[in-house]
Amino acid sequence: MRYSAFSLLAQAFRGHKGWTPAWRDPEPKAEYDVIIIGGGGHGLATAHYLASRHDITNVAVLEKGYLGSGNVGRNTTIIRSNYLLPGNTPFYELSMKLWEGLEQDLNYNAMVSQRGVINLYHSDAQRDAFARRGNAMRLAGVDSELLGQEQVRAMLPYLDYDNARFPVQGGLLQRRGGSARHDAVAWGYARAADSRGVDMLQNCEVTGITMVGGRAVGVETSRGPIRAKKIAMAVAGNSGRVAAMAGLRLPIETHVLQAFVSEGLKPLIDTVVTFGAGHFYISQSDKGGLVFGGDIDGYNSYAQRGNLPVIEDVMESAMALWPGLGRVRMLRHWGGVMDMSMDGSPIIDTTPVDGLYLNSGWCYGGFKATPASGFCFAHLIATGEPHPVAAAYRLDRFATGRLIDEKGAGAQPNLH
Amino acid sequence: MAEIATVSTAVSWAPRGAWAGIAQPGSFGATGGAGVLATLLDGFGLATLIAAPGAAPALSRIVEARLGIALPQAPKIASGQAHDAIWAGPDQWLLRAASRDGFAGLLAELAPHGAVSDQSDARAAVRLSGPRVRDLLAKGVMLDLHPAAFAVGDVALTSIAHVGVQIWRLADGPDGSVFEILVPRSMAGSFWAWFTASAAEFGCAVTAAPVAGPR
Amino acid sequence: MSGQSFRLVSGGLVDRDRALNFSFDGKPYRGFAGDTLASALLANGVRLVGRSFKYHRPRGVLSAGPEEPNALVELRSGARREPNTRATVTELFDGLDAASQNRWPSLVFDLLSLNGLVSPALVAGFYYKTFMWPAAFWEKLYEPLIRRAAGLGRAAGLEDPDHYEKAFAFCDLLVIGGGPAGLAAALAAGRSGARVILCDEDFCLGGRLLAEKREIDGKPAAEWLAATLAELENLPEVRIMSRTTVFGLYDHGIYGAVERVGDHLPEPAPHQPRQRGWRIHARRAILAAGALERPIVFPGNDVPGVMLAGAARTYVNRYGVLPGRETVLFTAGDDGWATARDIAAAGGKVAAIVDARGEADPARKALADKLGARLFAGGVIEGTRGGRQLDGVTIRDASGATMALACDLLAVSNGWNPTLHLTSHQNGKAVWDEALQCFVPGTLPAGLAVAGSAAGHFTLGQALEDGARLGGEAAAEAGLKPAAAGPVPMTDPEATALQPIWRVKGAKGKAFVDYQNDVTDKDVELAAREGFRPVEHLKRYTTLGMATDQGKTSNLSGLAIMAEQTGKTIPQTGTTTFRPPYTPVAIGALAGHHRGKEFRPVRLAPTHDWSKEQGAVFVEAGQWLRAQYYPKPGENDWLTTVNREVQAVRAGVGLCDVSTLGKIDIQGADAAEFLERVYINGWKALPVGKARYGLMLREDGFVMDDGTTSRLGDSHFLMTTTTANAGKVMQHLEFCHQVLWPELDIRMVSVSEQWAQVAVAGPRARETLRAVVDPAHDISNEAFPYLAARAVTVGGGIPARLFRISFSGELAYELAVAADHGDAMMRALMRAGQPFGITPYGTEALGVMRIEKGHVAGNELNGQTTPRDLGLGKMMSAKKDYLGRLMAGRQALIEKDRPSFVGFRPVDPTQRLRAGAHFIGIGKADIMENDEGYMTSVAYSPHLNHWMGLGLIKGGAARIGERVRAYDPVRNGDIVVEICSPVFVDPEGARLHG
Amino acid sequence: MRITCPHCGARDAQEFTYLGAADLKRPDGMAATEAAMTDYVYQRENPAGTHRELWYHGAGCHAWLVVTRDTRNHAIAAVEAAKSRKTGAAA
Repeated sequence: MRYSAFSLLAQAFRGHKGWTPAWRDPEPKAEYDVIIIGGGGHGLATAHYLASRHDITNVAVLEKGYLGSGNVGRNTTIIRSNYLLPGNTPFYELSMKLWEGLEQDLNYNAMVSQRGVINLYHSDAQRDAFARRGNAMRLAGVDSELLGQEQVRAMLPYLDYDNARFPVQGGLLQRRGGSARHDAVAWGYARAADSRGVDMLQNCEVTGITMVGGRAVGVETSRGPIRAKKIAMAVAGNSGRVAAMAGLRLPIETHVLQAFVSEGLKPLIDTVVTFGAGHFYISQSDKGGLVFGGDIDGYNSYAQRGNLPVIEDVMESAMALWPGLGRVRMLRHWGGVMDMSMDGSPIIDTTPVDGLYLNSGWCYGGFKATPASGFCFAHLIATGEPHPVAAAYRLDRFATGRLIDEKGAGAQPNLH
Repeated sequence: MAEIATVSTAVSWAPRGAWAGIAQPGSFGATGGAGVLATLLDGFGLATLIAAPGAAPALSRIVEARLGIALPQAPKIASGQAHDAIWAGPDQWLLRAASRDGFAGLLAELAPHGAVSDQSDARAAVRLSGPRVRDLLAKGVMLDLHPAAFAVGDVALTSIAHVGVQIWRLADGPDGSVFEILVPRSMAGSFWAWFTASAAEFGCAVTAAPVAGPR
Repeated sequence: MSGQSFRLVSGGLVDRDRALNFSFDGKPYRGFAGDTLASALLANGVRLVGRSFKYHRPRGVLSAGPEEPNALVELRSGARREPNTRATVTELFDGLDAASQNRWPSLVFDLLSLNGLVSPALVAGFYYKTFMWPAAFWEKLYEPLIRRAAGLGRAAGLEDPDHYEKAFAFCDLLVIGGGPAGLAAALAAGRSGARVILCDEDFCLGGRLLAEKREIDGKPAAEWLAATLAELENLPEVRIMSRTTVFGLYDHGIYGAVERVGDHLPEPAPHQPRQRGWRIHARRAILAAGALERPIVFPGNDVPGVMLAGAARTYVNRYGVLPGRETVLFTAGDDGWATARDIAAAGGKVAAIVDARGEADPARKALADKLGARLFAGGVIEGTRGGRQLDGVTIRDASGATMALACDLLAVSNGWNPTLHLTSHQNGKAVWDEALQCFVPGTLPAGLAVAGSAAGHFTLGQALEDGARLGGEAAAEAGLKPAAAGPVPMTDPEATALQPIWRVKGAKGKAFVDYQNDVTDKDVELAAREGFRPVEHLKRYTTLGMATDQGKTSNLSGLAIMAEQTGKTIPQTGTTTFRPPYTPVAIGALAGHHRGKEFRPVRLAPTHDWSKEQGAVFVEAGQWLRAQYYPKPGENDWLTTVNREVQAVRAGVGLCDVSTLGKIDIQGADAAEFLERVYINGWKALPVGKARYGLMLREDGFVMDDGTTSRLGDSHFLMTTTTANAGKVMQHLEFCHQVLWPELDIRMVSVSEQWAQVAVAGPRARETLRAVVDPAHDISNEAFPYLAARAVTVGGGIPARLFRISFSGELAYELAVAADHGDAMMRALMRAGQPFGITPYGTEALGVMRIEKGHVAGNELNGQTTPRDLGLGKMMSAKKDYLGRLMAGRQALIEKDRPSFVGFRPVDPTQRLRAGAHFIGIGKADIMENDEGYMTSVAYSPHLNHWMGLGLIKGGAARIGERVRAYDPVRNGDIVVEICSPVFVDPEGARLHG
Repeated sequence: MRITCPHCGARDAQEFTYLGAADLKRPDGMAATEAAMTDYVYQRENPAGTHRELWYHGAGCHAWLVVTRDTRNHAIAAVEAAKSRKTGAAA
């Protein structure tokens, strides 16, 4: 059933009795062409693009909980393509372009809002590093602007410019960056994929990968065994666990990242702002809540919750950046588990196991990547070849030295 | 002119302690009786001693023979006549002398028996007491300083308001617990900013301990 | 001024001798000490206090506690304005100033209530189905409209004038909640000598005892309460913290709490914070947080005047306020009857009691008669009348007949939910108790026990018994002998029978599940219809439970309606998961002292005050503040100053503080071996008394840090690190020692703080030092050659260390003295160098000179470069293993066209270079594929009279002489540069050895 | 979290810095291969469950510690000094 202002009005007169489920609740088939493990943003996007761009529709998305129960519903909803390295920038720019057409593609309003993303800088060296990045973005066809302090002040008058420990000197702005309504992204992809025949199997936990002669041929699940020609993993946070079922070790650690939302407030801040002298980023949702976050807790964890030191660090950064937040109340905080890769960049690749495809290592930047990740993963699954913009995301890059280390932090996941 | 210059040269090598320009005697905060007393310490000698692998007992014997205090094997302070041995990590201590007089000689004597690094100027030190001293410290120290949990003579390496500190408890004074704190010299100003903000509600009197001997 | 027409003439815990003035929406009122804003408003007959989120419906006070979804106000004004403040927990103070929010132009006449007219379209998730066309309209039109309409109160936005603190506490037992269970627990543990912290979010301890007419041991509960509090206050190890909310449970028994130190005052008291964020470390904790009453979902259940029955009782008994003149009670259990009884006892009129349970027993009939109330056993409320205030209700009796009844208060009682929030903060799942018809705590986090109503033990007797037992257990756990436990106090009997009704069906009109977010039962039905059935989908799709009250009054009803829709039970449908914080927490309280300049500690060099005296401009360098340059009068831009400083050094002598460099004392028999392993170059052959430049890698082969390290003795080295990496390098070396090679005899300690160190650079440096270093030390070129490093004395016997090392390329030394002498050292050097025009220089001039010499620094050591990239590949020893050796040799890292280090100069010498520019071939398109590298550092060279740059470019030194474009579109730069040697000044190094 | 440092006692985790898996063995010496080093530097077990991991008591005694912790619920079963572990194993 197509969504539109007209259908909404029509239903309003009928007491909304005519709406049908956004997706079916089918029983698992015995075999699919492609099984996607993980009903989060990336898995659902992969399903949508397999079906819509490659006409592969005999597909099931296996989700151990409910659709969108992982990081797609636990993030701070930021979208941007302000990357430095050539391995990354074109990929995230493809993602941005897909975001820009997402509502029309999916017939679902995920509230993609290009309100701008500003990364603040606080020193000359940081300015130069941002200039390097801004220039790299321009070379990749991405919009970027390097702002001075006065330009930032005009956009963000509330920040602390006069009494700051690390005064704001300026910022790198990507106007096309912004935010999107995270749950709606998952739901939109799920509904679109379902409409093309993809099966959404919720409460279907994969407990084993069936191997025959070194090839992955199916999965054991809490809803019984399912065979598949191709098995694709998109299980951020749990990549290590699922890969281990096929005997693989990955250059990944699982870490917890906390996120926060304030009480609803009348509009205060129109763009996404990141603090350059600490770990802190903030934006305001359409509902009025300030959505903010900071650094990962820093230790391996699957617990989906964090601890006070990082919470306090986030609040300190909030106050340092914007002393007017003192009386704003934090309403909720929660944690998501992240695939922290060894160079801070993702992996979209085949694996040493035939028939098993890997999409992982998104660190805490997976949300913005959702469309391109699904798009490129679908391409890889359908064609067996990496999509050109994702060609750098190979599993062997750690051995060859073709690292994609945006921060230069080295082989320590919790520093990325 | 020449005379004046000579005089100023002589004076100019006078040392400038870690609290100079940061804290000075006086009082601040709530009036009506100081809840916290701060005594600024200066002019002491301080050095890191690190024992070679397996040589901690030997080093301890040498220190004991020389100064009458054994090196504590746990986070404790051992105090002698004019010296303290303060645990500073496994096989590592701070040796504190009440005066810098003869301290260099002492360090030279000890140097063959362990790694010795002079740290006399590396820390700002303050002694804290007063009826509200634990309430004050609770605003920064992530440790249980209750008398039953942190005994007289206990030492801890920890942090206060993002500043790394070393803290120990001395014998009780008239108002109860007494603590001394070492702060990295470069961060003394930030420590003091935390201290003044935190102690103000209790009222605070600041004094400077007399410097013992030449420096 | 309006009178307090709803205030009872007596009773309650307010202090009628202390009248307090306050205002709401600009209108003055009066209340009493001990009131909340809500009780004071109700006392004054103010019913309409807020507007709902989506439909802007008029709303009144629903509750008397932290669960309040409706009565949210903007408290205070100006920079202290606090939006979304719950009037029900706001302690009244004299001069309190509050305003309603989310309405325009006024609370009574709110234009956005027109949303109600189109509400048929504004169902759950409507925005996902529309606003999609045309795409560009979302940001421009739809979203701004939505954003303006959404949100609740207005944040001040201005800098918060109050300050905040953090604090840390430790205890044997943390008791959360100061009601009967909590008090009994604290008493039992406290009597044993346990260290107890008792926190209560209220400003009075007692919990429900304050709101109920109960007896303990045959006497009014207030007497027991007073005696208990008196005893607790006298126990030295018991600390009572009222106005303190324990908001979260974290790992290993750490509880987050916020103490509202000054919120009950117009402004915090002098020297006191507004709030204090506590981290409480508890060996054991008892959650005695009571329970929250549940509303019933029926049409019109949101009109001001519809109130939870327990809250109505609170207003009567605790605040001496009659929340209505004509009351109708709508109850699903025995508990509601207490409200009718207490209202009647206080002189209020109870018009009717609608008890949804079937046939009433004779006792209830008798009580209704006694209260003069009509009893509708088996009846329900199916509608309300009134807009801004309740005028009456429609009752449907057991036979199905309906009748209207006038009233101005509808008290609603549907049982209570245990306040078990903290039990789920560690992923614990609550479990459904079929008998109690509520969720009760499931698996508990380690160290936490639950007492009283929070455990589903709803009677006073159970609360007292739980508390005493668990408090005693906690004391025993702490190794204490239990105090002789007296008998658990006796309580008067209470009836707790309950048959909850989740919603009244078969009636028309909006029936609210989540008041604040305007989620109705129809929205839940729609979610079910569209497949959003898992509880998280329900919440996320409808926004149920996502408002500032976090669904305290709505989650269970929503779940129950979903269960009914899907034909499942409540526990099959899901559990309610609560995330911290229990109630919203001010950001300031968790930041504490760390804001503004105190966000992070500042590190100051021992020479800082001297630099300040010299007029230095300081710059943040990591945690340090370093002198950036020293402007002189008449110098109007920094470049003029820096040029002067550089020229002074190159022509005469200058001095620059370098105390901020990391300094690590390394001793031990294996010190040289250790350095062999952590540096890429060799160390064993370094003679005593000499310094050497060293480069260390991360294990992944990229450069970590560099610096000079000096051999002070056979087994004694002094390593210097960059200012930025000092801490990181120390940690790294400790790792190498303790984790990789513990068998080595290495003893390391940071001596960064001990030494004041200054670079003395320039052709006249030796002459300057000659006047400062004691004459006994020969510092002639022969006796003290380049890279000499030795102990000397200055100022007549003051120990010092002298290093002949140079970052500027000039004849240069670094002189170090103990920090106490740092200030004097600068003055002595200034005097000694006066004849040579000695000039203090800062980090800018330092940077210019290092670029002139082609030395790498932070901009090049960015974690993405290998020694080969930086032209330092020759330093990599082939004879030994060292950290990073293998990984630096990976295929992609030794490819020829990997960008490597060279210098750049503008072909047109008037043009300015910029770091961060990318290199593109002349005539090539500005696309990523043509990107050849980037400029890392630039400076203006007063020596060359033009800008110069360092950078990394494909092909590197092999391309010297070639021209490329330095492309810098973010600063509108695109200039032609020539690739050149990175050494711009004195490439032969003649000056260095002079 | 609280970590009980074998030297200093129980402390807030805030005093410590996390590194990662504790039982990786560096392929020391000139004979080590690039493949073995790649494995050491990059590949991780990353278990959901018991994890032996390195923490540095940077705000305390500067000891590197091996903490045995359950990554599913953060419960800590054991803490030992890395240095004593290695020397102990070598002996």
